[in-house]
Amino acid sequence: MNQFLIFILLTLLKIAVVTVVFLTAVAYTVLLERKLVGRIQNRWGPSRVGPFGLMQPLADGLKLFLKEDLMPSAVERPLFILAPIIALACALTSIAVMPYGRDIRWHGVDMFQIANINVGLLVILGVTSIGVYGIALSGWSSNNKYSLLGSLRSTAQMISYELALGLSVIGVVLRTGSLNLRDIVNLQATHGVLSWNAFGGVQIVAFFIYLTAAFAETNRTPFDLPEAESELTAGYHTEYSSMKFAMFFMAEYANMINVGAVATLLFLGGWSSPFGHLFPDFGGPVVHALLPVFWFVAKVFCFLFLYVWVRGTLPRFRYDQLMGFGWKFLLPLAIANVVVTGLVLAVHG
Amino acid sequence: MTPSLHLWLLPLLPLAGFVLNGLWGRRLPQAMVSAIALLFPLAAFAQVLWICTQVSSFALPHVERFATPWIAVPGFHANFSFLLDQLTLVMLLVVTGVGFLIHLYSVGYMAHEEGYWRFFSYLNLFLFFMLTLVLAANFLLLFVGWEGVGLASYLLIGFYYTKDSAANAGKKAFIVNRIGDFGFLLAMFLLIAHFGTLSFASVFAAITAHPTMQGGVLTGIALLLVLGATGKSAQIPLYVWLPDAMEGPTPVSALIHAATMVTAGVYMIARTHVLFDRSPAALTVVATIGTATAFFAATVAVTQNDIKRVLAYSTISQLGYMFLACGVATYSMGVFHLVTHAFFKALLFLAAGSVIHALGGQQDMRTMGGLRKKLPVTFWTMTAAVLAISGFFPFAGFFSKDAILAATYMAPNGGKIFYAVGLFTAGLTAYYMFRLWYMTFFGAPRYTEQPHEAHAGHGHAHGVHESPWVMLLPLVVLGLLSLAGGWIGWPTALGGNDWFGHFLAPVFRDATANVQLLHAEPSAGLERMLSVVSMLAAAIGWFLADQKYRRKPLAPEEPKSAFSDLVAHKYWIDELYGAVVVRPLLAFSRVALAGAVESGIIDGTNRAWTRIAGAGSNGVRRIQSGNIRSYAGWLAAGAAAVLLIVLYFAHLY
Amino acid sequence: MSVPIAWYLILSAALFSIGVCAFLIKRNIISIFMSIELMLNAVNLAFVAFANRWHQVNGQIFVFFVMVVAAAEAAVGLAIIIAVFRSRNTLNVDQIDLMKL
Amino acid sequence: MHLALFIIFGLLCLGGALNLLLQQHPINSALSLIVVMSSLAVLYLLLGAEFLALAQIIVYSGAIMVLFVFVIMLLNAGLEEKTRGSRAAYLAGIPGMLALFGVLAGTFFTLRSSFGSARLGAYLATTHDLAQVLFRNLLLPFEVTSILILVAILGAVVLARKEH
Amino acid sequence: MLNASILTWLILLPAIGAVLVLLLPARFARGFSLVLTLALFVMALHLPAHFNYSQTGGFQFQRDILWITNPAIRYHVGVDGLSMWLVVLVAFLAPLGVLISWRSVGERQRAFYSLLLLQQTAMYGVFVALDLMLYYAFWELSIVPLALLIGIFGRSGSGRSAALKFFLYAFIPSALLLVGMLWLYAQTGTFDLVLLRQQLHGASTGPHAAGLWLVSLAFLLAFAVKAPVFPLHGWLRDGIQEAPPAVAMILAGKLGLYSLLRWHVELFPTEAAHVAPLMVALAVIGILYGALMALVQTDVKRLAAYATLSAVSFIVLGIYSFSAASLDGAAFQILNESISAGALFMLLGILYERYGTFDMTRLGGVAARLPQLATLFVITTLALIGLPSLGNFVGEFLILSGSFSAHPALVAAATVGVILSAAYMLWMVQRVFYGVPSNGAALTGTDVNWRERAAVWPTVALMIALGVASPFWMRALDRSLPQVAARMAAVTAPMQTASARLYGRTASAR
Repeated sequence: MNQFLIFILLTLLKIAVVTVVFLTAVAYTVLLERKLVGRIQNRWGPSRVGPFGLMQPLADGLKLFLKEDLMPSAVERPLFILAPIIALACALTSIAVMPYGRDIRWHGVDMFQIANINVGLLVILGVTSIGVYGIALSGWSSNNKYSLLGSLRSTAQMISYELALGLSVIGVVLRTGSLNLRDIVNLQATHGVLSWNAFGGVQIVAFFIYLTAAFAETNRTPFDLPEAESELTAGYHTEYSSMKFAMFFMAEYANMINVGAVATLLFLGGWSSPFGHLFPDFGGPVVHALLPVFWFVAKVFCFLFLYVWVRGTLPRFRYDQLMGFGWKFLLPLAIANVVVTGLVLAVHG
Repeated sequence: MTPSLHLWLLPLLPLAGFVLNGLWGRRLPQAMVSAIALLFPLAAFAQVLWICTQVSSFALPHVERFATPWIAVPGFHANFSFLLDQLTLVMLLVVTGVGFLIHLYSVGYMAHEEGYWRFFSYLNLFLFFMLTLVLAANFLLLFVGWEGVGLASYLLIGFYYTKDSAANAGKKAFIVNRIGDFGFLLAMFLLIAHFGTLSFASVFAAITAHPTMQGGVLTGIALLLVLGATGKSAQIPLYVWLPDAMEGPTPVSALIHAATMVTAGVYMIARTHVLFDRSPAALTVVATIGTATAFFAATVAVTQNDIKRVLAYSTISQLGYMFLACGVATYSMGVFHLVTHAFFKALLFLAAGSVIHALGGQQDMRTMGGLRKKLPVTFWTMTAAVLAISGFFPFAGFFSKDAILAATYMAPNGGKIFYAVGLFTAGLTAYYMFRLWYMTFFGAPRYTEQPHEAHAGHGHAHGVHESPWVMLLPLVVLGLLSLAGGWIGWPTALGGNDWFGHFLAPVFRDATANVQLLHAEPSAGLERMLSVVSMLAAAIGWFLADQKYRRKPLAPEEPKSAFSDLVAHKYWIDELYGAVVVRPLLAFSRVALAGAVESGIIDGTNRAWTRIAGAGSNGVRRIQSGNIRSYAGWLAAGAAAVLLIVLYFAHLY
Repeated sequence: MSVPIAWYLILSAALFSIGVCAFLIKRNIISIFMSIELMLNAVNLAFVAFANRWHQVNGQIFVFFVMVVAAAEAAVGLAIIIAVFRSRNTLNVDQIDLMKL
Repeated sequence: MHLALFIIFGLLCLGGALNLLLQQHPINSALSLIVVMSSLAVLYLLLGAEFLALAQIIVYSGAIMVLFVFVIMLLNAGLEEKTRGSRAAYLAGIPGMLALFGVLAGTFFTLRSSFGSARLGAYLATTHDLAQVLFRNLLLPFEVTSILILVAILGAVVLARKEH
Repeated sequence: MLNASILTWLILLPAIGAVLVLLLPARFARGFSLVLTLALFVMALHLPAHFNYSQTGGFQFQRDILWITNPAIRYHVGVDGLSMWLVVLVAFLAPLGVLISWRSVGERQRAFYSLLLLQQTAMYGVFVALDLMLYYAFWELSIVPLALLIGIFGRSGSGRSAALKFFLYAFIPSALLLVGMLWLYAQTGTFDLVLLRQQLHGASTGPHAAGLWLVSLAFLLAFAVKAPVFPLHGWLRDGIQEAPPAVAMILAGKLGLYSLLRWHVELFPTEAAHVAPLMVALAVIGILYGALMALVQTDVKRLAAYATLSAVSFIVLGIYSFSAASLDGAAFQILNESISAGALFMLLGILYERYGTFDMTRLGGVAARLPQLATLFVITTLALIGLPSLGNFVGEFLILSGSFSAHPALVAAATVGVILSAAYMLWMVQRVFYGVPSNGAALTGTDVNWRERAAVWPTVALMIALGVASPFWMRALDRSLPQVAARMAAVTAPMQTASARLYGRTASAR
């Protein structure tokens, strides 16, 4: 009983900490993007609120929160409200199964992962797939042709790329023989970079596929057709404002972080050091516990940087190119990757 | 171990002729065809003669059989086996001898016919089957010959197949014979059922082994055989085909429908006499049929004007005599008459053929007359034959017919009546034969001397002329035989030694031993007296004919009377059969079967099923409304039904 | 606290019955299709419950096959629906009766 | 714990299903169905089928139902119209449903003792177990099913393609 | 080595050929079919050459492989004396069918020859299958090509309805057959003929006697329709009338008759014995009925159809009389009937090619124009009416004499059919061939050519060979049929004594 209570309390604590950190990270990812894109476009980006514009996310949040919540008269009200909630909820759920540090137990509770699930990877995929509804419903319930078209595009795009994404991780799963994310990371932890799936595991192709599909899943450039301002005004966002818009906005950036985290876990050794056991542990138990968290955050940060970098660099795809790329290139490539990996594993077993 | 007589060769010789002519005759020159057609029967005849010379060194009956059986199933088998005894030998001589003569005659007669090769191949085929029939050592092989000669007869009657009447006649002959064969077949089934074999020797041995076996099944078998015999030998009630068979070429009539094939019935009864001896009822039936046929056919013959039809009815009548002889269990007499009849009737036909030939195909006696001078050879040979058939001493017919009448007179089972009718018939015979004789050869010529186109191929006949020597030679030979052929059976009562009777005696020995109706041996005096009486009857017949036809050769319209009308229309028998059997059968088939059963029941069932299926489909079609929700409902209902069955009716399966 | 398997089964039966009912009374062809999916899911639940009861994975495997078939069915079915809609311009099953002779 | 979860998600299931039945608009029905399926996934988890639960979410909720929603959006399906056959369907459907439920539930209820009961964590079918059965014992059906789905894909492509 | 696989080859090759014909250019279709069927005939001759004539009972050239485990369906093929000759017969008739269709089938040649070859497979299969399910598969397969051939290549517009009639008549009882088979399987757990025979032995008094009765009747019905037996011949007239000659040759008779013998009499001896009086009566009715109907037809093909009914009924009579002689005769008569009727249909086909009609009122005097055709026709006719020294006589004689002691009165009635057959056949010959050419101008045409002679003469030769050398064929038949007779005798003996007691007379007449 006591044990159960402790478990509940510690879990609630973990959830609270992770959620706060995650939401903060989301907010600052927005800032990061604006700053970086500004630099790429040879301008400053936000710099007025706070030092280096560091308070800008707070100001943005305040603005959106205080803005009048417009409810267009023609919308399907329940769904119109439900859609951003679904989107955000799904975006925030995935983090629950991700390990972000060593398996260090306190009172028998793993402190660096909210829930260790045998089929953790599947949970992430499942939650991601549920997230589609947010976009789909928003477009439909808005009762606006731009919204509908945007959400149709987005839905089609997400369904299409989800296949490639799902297939790309199979190589990793094959190597590991488990769907447990900790198992996956542990396999990559031994020799640092050399044992990461992306490199030592020779899943570089899968990594590439995952990366591309992840861009598409999050509707980021160069796959940001659903909200292409110049064509669809703003896609499924069009009718949304204030907090509801903020939820979509947050969901998008949360998804970016999610995707980055998953990529880190699957391909880049997760919280493990890039040097593996090259350097013996230094520092005390605190360092021992927190250093993996640092590595994890650093790798995810690299991804976010990449996201922004790509956004600032690449042009947008045409819609048919997008579909063609997904179905005719990525999907066969992913299948080939699965086959090759399977064969290699079968031979070297 | 007796050396082989190579009996198998005997039928195969004509068969070879048939095959050669049948397959390639169309392309061979006529002379070649004739050579083939004559050579093989001649060879067969020669072999028969050779057998005659050898026969004293053989134990008769002599059986030869092939190593391989013909039919062999569990419980029954039949061999290709040939039997040679005195009876067979006599038949062989007649068949090959007379057969060869008629072949020879045909070479002249058919010389200008289309399908010459076909004719001779058929004739050879006939000989093949006839020899098979005669030689057969079991019922089944006999039946092969039996049907086979029927086939040959069918083909030859229908030789002029473009003539509807000829084709019809052939068909009629075959079918009527088939009715007889029906009896024959049933007889064989009975034999198999009761004896398990069809071999003559085994069957007869089985019968003689049981002295008490009499009547019953044997009568049944015998009567069925008689049915067969009446068909083949043109007796009442199945004689109707023979007059029509005169549609065939005349040599065919001579060979098949006078000398050989039609006597097969008599031969068969003689061959199976063991059966008949044990069943007096059957014998009585045979005698009755024979007498009735003899009389009846004679009366019809009196009124016929077609020369060949007169002879046809005469044949029927004479066959009746043979039946009568068999019916009174004097089989050897029957066979004797068979032999003499073969001589004179063949001669009569051939001579008639010569006349027809001379007249360019004319067969109606009313358009003949006065041919005595034009056709001297024909006339004289014909005269011999007429005297023979009428039974004038010392011609062949006298001996055989006289013997039959005498035996009949002595027979215990109603012989007197048979005798009386037979005697009257003898008179009638003389009457119609001399009528024919007078109408053909005497009086003023009534024919027109012009080429007749009616008879195909005789367009060349400019004027009436005697036939070529190939035709006359057989006439002469047969004329001599008609005169002297009967001497072999010269009865002891008239100072002879009845060589023929003694020769055949071994074959019929059982008959005299077992038969219940033992003849009282006629005294010589009685026999002499009977001869005189029958001669007298013949003379009366001649006298009446002379009165009527020599004096008034123009033969005015005969006075109409109900009887003469009846006779002139052959007692309306053909019409009777048509009305009683054929037409009702066809009507029954058309109305009851084709009308009621086939289109009513069978097709009706079809229609009914169609309607049921249609109605059912229509009902089911309504379910296929095309409405998805109704489908859904049916689906749900079906699922519910399955569920119910699974849950609550599980005990059903 | 343990839950009797029978309850799962009764829940499954309830879902199935509702599916059947929806199958019958829905008029939109897509809704009908969805009710079929509902029935399939109800059956799946029963399978999983039985798998638990007998501690056999085969029941679950069967659910996989059902899922695959359902996926295939959805793909083809929806394609058909799209094709039908293109030609008839309606989704009401009562108006889609081309199969009527 | 188990009972509570069962009751919560079971009721969610039932509610979703009834909502599916009662909603006039297909998109609402579809969302209800998603709720049913997701709740079912939880029930699967309760029954120790964790892989299946996630597969349920990914395949049903995440793929099939997305397809439905997508098609509903694509065709812009509206409210259902009342037609002539509706009344008959209601008359047959609702009593039929109740009868069917009565029969099945009655049967299960009477047989409940033979089914036993499920405890949380008493049975867990691991991915490894599933893989063993699926790829060893049932390999052929598995392959056949893969062909089926391939054919289905081709069929869908052919059917949905616009005629040129 | 070949002994084990020869039957499989015979079944497979025509099916393969059927596919190849479809792939070849149309102009090679008939040539290919001819070569293939001739090759098959040569292959089929392997059977009599290597048949073990001293082996009594049982099957030879067997192949027995488990095909499907559950239900236990085996690929079990083999022949005994009876089926061996039937296989050879089928192989013999096939090239003739191709030859006779050479010109008459103008359009859709590939389809025609393909179906014909498929039908070959089915017939081989029916005759050699020893597993009930396998047999059923071939049985059904034999129906479809025939129906299609009649429907597509039918003589006139009503070909399709004739095909439909045939199909329904054949198919609906087949459904019953299937049900019966499954029932049998449920009871015995096997489809194998040999095992079934053992298992059903004595089952007629067992607990499932009533079911067995129904099953035997289902079997009987299916086969009797295909034979056909008297009241079930509704499809025959139209079927034969419409069928092209190559199809008419194989339409009626052997399949159903063989099946009656093998799958009814052998499988259900007791039930067959009980139903035998009915079958014999129907057979006799069929003989007379067919003959009388033939007598009043004006269409030659229809006449031939009713003649077929009559001839088939003879064989049925032989089968259900159960004596060794009648069974041998019946089996032998199947060969005879197939050959002579085959020849008849070929000749009718030749006739139709020349004159385009089967109406006897419009034909006549053909013999004057086509003497060779007439000759062949007359020989065939003579065979059909049972002229001794030609094959049919031996068969008919054995049937009738074998049946006589069991049913004297009925057999006597059946023998009347012999008279009637002569009547209608000769009448037909007369009306078609004799007399003067009726409408002279129309009746032209050339006499039989080499191809047609090559088709017809072998049958004529066989008629004679069958007629004079029956032991050659009987040798093989005798290895199996007397056993059937013996078993039937064992089955019927108690029945007869029972009925004798009932009627108060002794069983033995002597």
